[in-house]
Amino acid sequence: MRYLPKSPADRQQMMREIGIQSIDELFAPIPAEYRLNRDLKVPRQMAESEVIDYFRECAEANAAGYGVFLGAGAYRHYRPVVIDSLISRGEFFTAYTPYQPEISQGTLQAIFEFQTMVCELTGMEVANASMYDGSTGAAEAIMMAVRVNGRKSALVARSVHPEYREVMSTYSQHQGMPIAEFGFRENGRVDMAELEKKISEETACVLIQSPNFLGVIEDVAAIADLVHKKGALLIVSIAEALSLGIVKPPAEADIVSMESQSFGVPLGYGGPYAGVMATKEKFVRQMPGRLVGEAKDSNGKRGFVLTLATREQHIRREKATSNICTNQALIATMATIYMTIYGREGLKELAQQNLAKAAYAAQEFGKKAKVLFQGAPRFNEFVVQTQEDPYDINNRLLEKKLIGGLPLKRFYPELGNAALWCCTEMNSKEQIDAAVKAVGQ
Amino acid sequence: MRYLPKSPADRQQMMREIGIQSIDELFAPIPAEYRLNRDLKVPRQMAESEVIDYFRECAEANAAGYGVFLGAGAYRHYRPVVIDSLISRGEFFTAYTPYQPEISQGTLQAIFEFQTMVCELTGMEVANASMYDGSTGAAEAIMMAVRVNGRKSALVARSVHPEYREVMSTYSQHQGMPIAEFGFRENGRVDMAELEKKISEETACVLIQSPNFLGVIEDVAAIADLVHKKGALLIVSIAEALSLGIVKPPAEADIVSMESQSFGVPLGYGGPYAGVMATKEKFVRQMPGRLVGEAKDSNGKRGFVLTLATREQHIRREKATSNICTNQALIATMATIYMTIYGREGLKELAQQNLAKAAYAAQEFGKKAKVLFQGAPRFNEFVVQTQEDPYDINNRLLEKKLIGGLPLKRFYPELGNAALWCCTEMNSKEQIDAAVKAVGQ
Amino acid sequence: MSNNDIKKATRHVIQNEGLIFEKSSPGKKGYRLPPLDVPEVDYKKALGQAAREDLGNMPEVSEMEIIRHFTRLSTWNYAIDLGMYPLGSCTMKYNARVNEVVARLGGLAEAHPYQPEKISQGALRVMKTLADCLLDITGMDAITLQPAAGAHGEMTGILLMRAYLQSKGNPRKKILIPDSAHGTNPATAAICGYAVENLKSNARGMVDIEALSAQMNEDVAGLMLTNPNTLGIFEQEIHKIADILHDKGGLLYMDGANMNALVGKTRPGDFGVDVMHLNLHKTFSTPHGGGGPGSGPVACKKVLEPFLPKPVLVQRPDGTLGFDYNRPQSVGRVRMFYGNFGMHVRALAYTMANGPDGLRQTTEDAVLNANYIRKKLEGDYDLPYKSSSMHEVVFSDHRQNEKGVKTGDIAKRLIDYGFHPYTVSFPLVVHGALMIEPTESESLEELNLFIDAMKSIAREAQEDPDLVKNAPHSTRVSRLDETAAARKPVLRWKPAQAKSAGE
Amino acid sequence: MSNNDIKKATRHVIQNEGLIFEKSSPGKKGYRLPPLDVPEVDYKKALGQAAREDLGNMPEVSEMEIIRHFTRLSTWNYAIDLGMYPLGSCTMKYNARVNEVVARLGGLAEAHPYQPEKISQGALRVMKTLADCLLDITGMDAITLQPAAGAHGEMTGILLMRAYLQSKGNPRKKILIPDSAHGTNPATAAICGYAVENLKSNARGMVDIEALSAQMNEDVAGLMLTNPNTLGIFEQEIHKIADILHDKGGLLYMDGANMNALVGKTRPGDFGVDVMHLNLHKTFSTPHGGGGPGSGPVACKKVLEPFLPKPVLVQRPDGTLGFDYNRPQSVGRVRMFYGNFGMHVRALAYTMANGPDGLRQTTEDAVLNANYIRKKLEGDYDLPYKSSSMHEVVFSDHRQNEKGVKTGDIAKRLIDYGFHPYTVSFPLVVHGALMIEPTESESLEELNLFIDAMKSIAREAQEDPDLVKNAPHSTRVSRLDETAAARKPVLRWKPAQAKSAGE
Ligand SMILES: Cc1ncc(COP(=O)(O)O)c(C=O)c1O
Ligand SMILES: Cc1ncc(COP(=O)(O)O)c(C=O)c1O
Repeated sequence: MRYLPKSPADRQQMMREIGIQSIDELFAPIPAEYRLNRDLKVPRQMAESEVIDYFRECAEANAAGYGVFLGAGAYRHYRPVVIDSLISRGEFFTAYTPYQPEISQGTLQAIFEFQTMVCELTGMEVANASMYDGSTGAAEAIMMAVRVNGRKSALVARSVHPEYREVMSTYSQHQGMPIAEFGFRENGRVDMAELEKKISEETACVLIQSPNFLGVIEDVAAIADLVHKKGALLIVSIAEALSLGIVKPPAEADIVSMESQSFGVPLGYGGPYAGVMATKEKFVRQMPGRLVGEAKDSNGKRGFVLTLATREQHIRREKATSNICTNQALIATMATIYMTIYGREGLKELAQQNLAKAAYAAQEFGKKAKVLFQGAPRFNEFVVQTQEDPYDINNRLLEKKLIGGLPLKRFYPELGNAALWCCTEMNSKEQIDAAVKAVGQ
Repeated sequence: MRYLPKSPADRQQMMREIGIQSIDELFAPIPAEYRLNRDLKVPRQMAESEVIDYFRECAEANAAGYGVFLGAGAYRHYRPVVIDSLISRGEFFTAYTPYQPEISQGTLQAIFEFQTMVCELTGMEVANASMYDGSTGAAEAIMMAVRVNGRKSALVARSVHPEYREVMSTYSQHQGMPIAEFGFRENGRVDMAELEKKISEETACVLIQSPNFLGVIEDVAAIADLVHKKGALLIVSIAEALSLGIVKPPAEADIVSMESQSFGVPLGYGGPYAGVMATKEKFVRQMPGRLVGEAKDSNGKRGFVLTLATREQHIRREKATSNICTNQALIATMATIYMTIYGREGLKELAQQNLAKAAYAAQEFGKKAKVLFQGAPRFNEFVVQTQEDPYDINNRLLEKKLIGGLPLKRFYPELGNAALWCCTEMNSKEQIDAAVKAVGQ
Repeated sequence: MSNNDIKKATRHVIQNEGLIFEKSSPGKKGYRLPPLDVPEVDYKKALGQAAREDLGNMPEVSEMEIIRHFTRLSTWNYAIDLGMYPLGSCTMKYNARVNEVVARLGGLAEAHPYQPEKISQGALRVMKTLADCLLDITGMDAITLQPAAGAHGEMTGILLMRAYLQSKGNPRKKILIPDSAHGTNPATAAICGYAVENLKSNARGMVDIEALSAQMNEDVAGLMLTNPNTLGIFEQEIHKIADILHDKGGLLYMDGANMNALVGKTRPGDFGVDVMHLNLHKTFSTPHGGGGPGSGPVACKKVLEPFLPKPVLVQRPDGTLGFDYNRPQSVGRVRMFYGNFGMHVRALAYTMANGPDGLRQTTEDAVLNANYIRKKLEGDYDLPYKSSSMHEVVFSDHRQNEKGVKTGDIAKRLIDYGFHPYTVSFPLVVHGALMIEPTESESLEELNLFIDAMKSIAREAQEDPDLVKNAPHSTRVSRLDETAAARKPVLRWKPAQAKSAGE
Repeated sequence: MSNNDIKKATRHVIQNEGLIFEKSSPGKKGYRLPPLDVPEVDYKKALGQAAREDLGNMPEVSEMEIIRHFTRLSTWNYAIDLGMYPLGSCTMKYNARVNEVVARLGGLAEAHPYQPEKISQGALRVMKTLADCLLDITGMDAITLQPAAGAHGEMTGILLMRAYLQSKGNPRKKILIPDSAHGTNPATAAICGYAVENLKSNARGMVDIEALSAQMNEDVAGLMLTNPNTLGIFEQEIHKIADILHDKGGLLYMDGANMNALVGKTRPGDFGVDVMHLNLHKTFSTPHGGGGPGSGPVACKKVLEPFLPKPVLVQRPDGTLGFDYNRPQSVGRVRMFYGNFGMHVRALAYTMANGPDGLRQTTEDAVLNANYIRKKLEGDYDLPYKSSSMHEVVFSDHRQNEKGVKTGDIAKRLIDYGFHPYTVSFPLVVHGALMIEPTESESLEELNLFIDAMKSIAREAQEDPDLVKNAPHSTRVSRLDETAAARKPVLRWKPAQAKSAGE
């Protein structure tokens, strides 16, 4: 096997020094009746070229070269090539968790920069080194809020990504954290009245998403007022991180849980992505996940280390803030490089382009169909309601090499023939016009 | 411009410190009448994504996904992916010529390994760090032979790659080195009788290629006897380096000039490739190009340095062995990695596969057309003579996504409707059968 | 380092680099956008209240500086590509380059999770093929690829157990966990609403069968067992263990972190395991990336299948692949979309490059390497448990303690010898543990260098303990004060710090 | 290094590595071939006499070892990606990553040079577009992309001159070359059958017009001039120079190695140059790769066009692109196929990423950087020529000589400060030259670190000359004995050496 650095002679010599005749002696501890005496049923050993041919075929059996109008928690943005050339350095992608800081400063400093950038973008004071993704991060945020204020129940907006909501209930179900939902209004923003009705002294936290799943930007400040009046914490979930280029950061929130896929992470059929959690300094010891902090070495030189580990499972065991161990470090590094490339001006300029594309598209769709949730600001997503079933429209679009918006029937039957469309810098005017045309047919 | 690490403020500060008001003051030495006062006529500044789109279009306007039966000095072999991942490390591809050995040991040791492997494969005693390619290397080999034995004229076999021969005459024309040619026989091997007739006391060297341009492996030993009897040097040029996996090395030659493209270097529409020159120890000081040698540091530790520089232009100026300065170091590194991956057993096994593919193809073509130059051993190329004009056959093949053999009319009109076909491990039996079928139509 | 015993490493000049924020200045750009092909929109008008003022301290730097910044940072890291990474329990093996290449193929890397299934068959085939391979490797009946890492898989697995027991009428209260278990095990049990009951191991470092029988009852949902356990010891009475649990209606969960000792040689499904997770980022060579991403598929027996997270990958009557969302008994989703697909691609590429013979040889070499190290070092370091080792060996710093040298010191000194340390002070059952897992990826040359280094450190611990206690001596930063860092945590850069730049 | 003046670098532990041959052992494999789909052939039967016995000492290692071997080697190199590379005359600028990406696109990277032109239009369009850009940048009329590097371009250019003069009846005998010229210039003239006559420069470091008029005559084919010359000085009387040559029927060849000082600001074609080469691996950012590959296109005026190497890229009546082989007056081929196409792709990508504004700004920044360094260091190092500098500045070690410190020592000491040295003792007209070319790719921060380092070395040269003379002190190997290496050259590994392994 070409990955194995041993010659038959090497193995012989090692067995001799160990004092065994055959390798099977080392597997003697496995009771004979459980030893596998046949080949595994996996494909035969392949040449590198065969492996590549196999995956090429798979890649070709997938869509490629389509114009994509899908967002809904996974966004198609241009990925500058330096990201992959940098994270492809073995020193980054073949390193382990930086438990030994003296030979892990590269990863540690990159994550420290990641934490800093996340704070700058979200308006929070501290951020962790990453969570699995936005959905599990949201669930962990609720668990954190419960730890912070000792209350048990949570309120989640129905305008939060439906799959995030599924994950939250999976996590909370057996921890005695009932989750209730509250709805949205005509303009797509949360129904404050319903929220006010449902929130109580038992409510540990309220979780909203902005821009929400319907593409609408919430009035975070107003919601925060209401929530804080009731002594609950406000958690803001962000699925489209790029919105922060032009959308005011949810500084009034107590916890921000964000999916950073938009920052240079490939769509990759849904993963790996990277969630991140940011909050106020005062809550840091209730935070889940790894944290990188500044430290000094014995000569007073600046360095970075994993810190506040006493929150974590390897120290606290069943009392840990979370069971998370391996996180998404390399993805966080990708995001760090992406944020560095675009930076202070570029993220804004890029977000403006997204806004302009979506605004143009919404306006054009408006001529042929009904664009729902007018009257509240949007970023790069919007809901289009049509006469025709959106699945039929999408099948028509596929012939034009276009992938249409996400039909919402599965998640919001009450919206009828509605679909969630997304336009980013990757959607040309040409594509948009072609899509509008097909919808209108 | 995104590559430039300066802010407007940086530039202002620097100008202030230099003591100028405007940058144009620095260009004052250029007489006003020659200053360019307009924009250059080059494409406008493009985003990275636009640059990629442009070249994607170009790439798509080229053949892609064709079955290729072309060889003739550029060979299609599988390139293990580790080659690009290793040479893509900035420490290799963004380093300069290793003139400062203390911070260039990586490049130097890799080249030292390259020189060693080339010696092992070619049966020579020393090899240099690379030449531009096989064709210029062959020309330099003739110049070297002239320096070695003081004679002036050269004899080159007509079975040497025609473009190599063109390059040799371009190089030699003004150095008073007349080059004469000698032909080949029925079986494709050089015409010994003609060689014997033409070789004289003025002949500095005889240059042959093996396997030659017609795919035939020469009887190097016999030719060497003849050449050496006349006191001339024998230069063997090798265009298909992989042949050395199973073909006896031309140890009887005095100089071996080889194109190493087959060793993991992309076809790249003809370049960059890497030539290499190998010879006997006693001729080393007449060798052109850079040489890496072993050295000891002040603590007696092993290291490597560029050596015997007194042969080179930067020291010897007009008396140098060659004017070459920049060579093909990174390509030589690619070849080194390739030779390391396949190594002692793999190069042999791979060469055997090439032999088998070509043998099968030649046999199948033999049923439909005439395979020329029987009776002498071949590696992975052979000449097929057809009734029909090979250009017409190739046009038919293109529709089947196959690129047929190289029509030889341009180079060897006397062979009529002949084409040079090449089969490597990349040509499937399926492709071969399809090609044979088309030829037969 | 003048130390002549150090054969593997030397000191060399290396670049310093400040924080990226310390290189930023207004007007530098690392990007350029294509011209906008639709009408401009004034975002402040469009967003009104919601419009953002500016992006604060986000950096402004050029592409050249970005390349240098991250390249320089990378040179401060150790990595598998540089040398042996003997972290016990982490299975730091070679990450094949072809895996990275195929994971980046456009059709896979650019696929949107919501694109129609009919144009996602390639991605689905990858997942199906991997799932089938993992099922035969584990000997299980059903699997989900949704969990993002090992701990996430643990949670999924325990939720399956809970849902199953619930369906039988009682989810029960407790999970038994051996004292040698990884911290994620108890933490997971807690998240799933279970109390953790500690199960102590016997003198041979294995589950104490008597203790188990005594502690097992109708309140216990099951046992979370790592096999081989974190001492690198195979639980020989594994089937007895399973029987004890099953007799009382409990289930056996196996933490598959150590599958690198078993693949192709034995199958958990055959020795009584009901549900388990795999760490694709360990056994199946997907890169650790400085801490992640990982992937933690969960495989289970037929009885648990109805409870798998949704959606479940299925083959439709027409032969096409797709997702089944209609799973009434499902525990629900544990992650949006379908898991860390990019890792599934890599794990399958690894499996195909190995084949049945390669996988078996891999396991044999991993166990051979660990036993070679054990044999060579048992004279120099205390071996608390004598039971035979599988893929890893755990020593203790008992002997070195005489001179006050601790496992953490020996670990730091290994850095000077050109190695990444082993896993320090885990498992907790061994006081001052040195947990060493070489994996199959180490050559005899590298193993011998490691053994020489460990032997020479053992000597140093006797002759010059302070040299070891103050290690490392060869790194650009010396030992960092983690306690001080935790006392007043500085978790982000602030402009004020800017002075500390440039160093 | 305790030296506190050293801000940019620190020492860090780094891996040792032997020669690959020292890691080889029989039976290790780094490859695997797919099954053969045609009948096996016994090669010994097939080749008979010509069959090879074995492959001697070619290595046998696994993929894991190959990754480690070359990764470890790479960590011993300095590179642009790590820091400033102020090699005068070499224009070590940023190598953009996008260039590497587009050069590897299948349709371009896998194109066979003999594939039919109708399925090569994409590659031909790249060459045509680049050619058009270079023609406007140089102000010339015709161009060939065939030469593989600068020296190869020089040969091509001089052959064009010779063929032209020949066509006028007399190729002439001599080429004039300034004493400041690069070694490739005289070496090239010799290959083209010309005698070299030295032309001395005047006190201002420029061509001595009187000397030129005196030496120019009907025996002289022309002058090879580098402009700006290797002192970084623009030849202000360039047009007088051209006139003197042209009056006597000679031609002006320009070595374009220093075009980074001119692009977008002035054009050789406008100031009297007849033929010139460009170094795409300098001005146009194609990577140096540790010594190559490069690319040296040659541009010329209309009168020289008929003599260009064949084939020549042409646009056919139907608008398609193709090669014209029917060039009766051509000097012939200088290389097989069409040149280093992969470098053409990169150079065009660089040009497109810059555009007219970017290219101009690039030139301005390159010149600004050089002048900034000159200003900051002229107090510490002797500046032999006071004429204003363009893209590079040349100091001498005159002052440091007092203490016996030479330019080569200062260069080695720069290594301890985290920099690659400047170009040492070239050009020859300056005794003990320090030739410094920062290029546009250096930030103000990096330039200031370089200036600090140079100032502090100047101090060290006075206060502690031996510290400088014995530098570098921070590298894994100290100064290597090049003289001894040249005396008994060891140019390849031999099994005997194997003992020296492992270090
Ligand atoms: C035995 C064991 N169990 C569980 C885990 C947790 O796996 P992950 O880090 O992928 O969540 C680990 C990883 O360190 C482990 O070693
Ligand atoms: C002024 C000058 N001319 C010519 C050359 C030779 O160019 P190349 O090395 O590409 O052959 C160089 C490169 O070092 C140079 O600096």
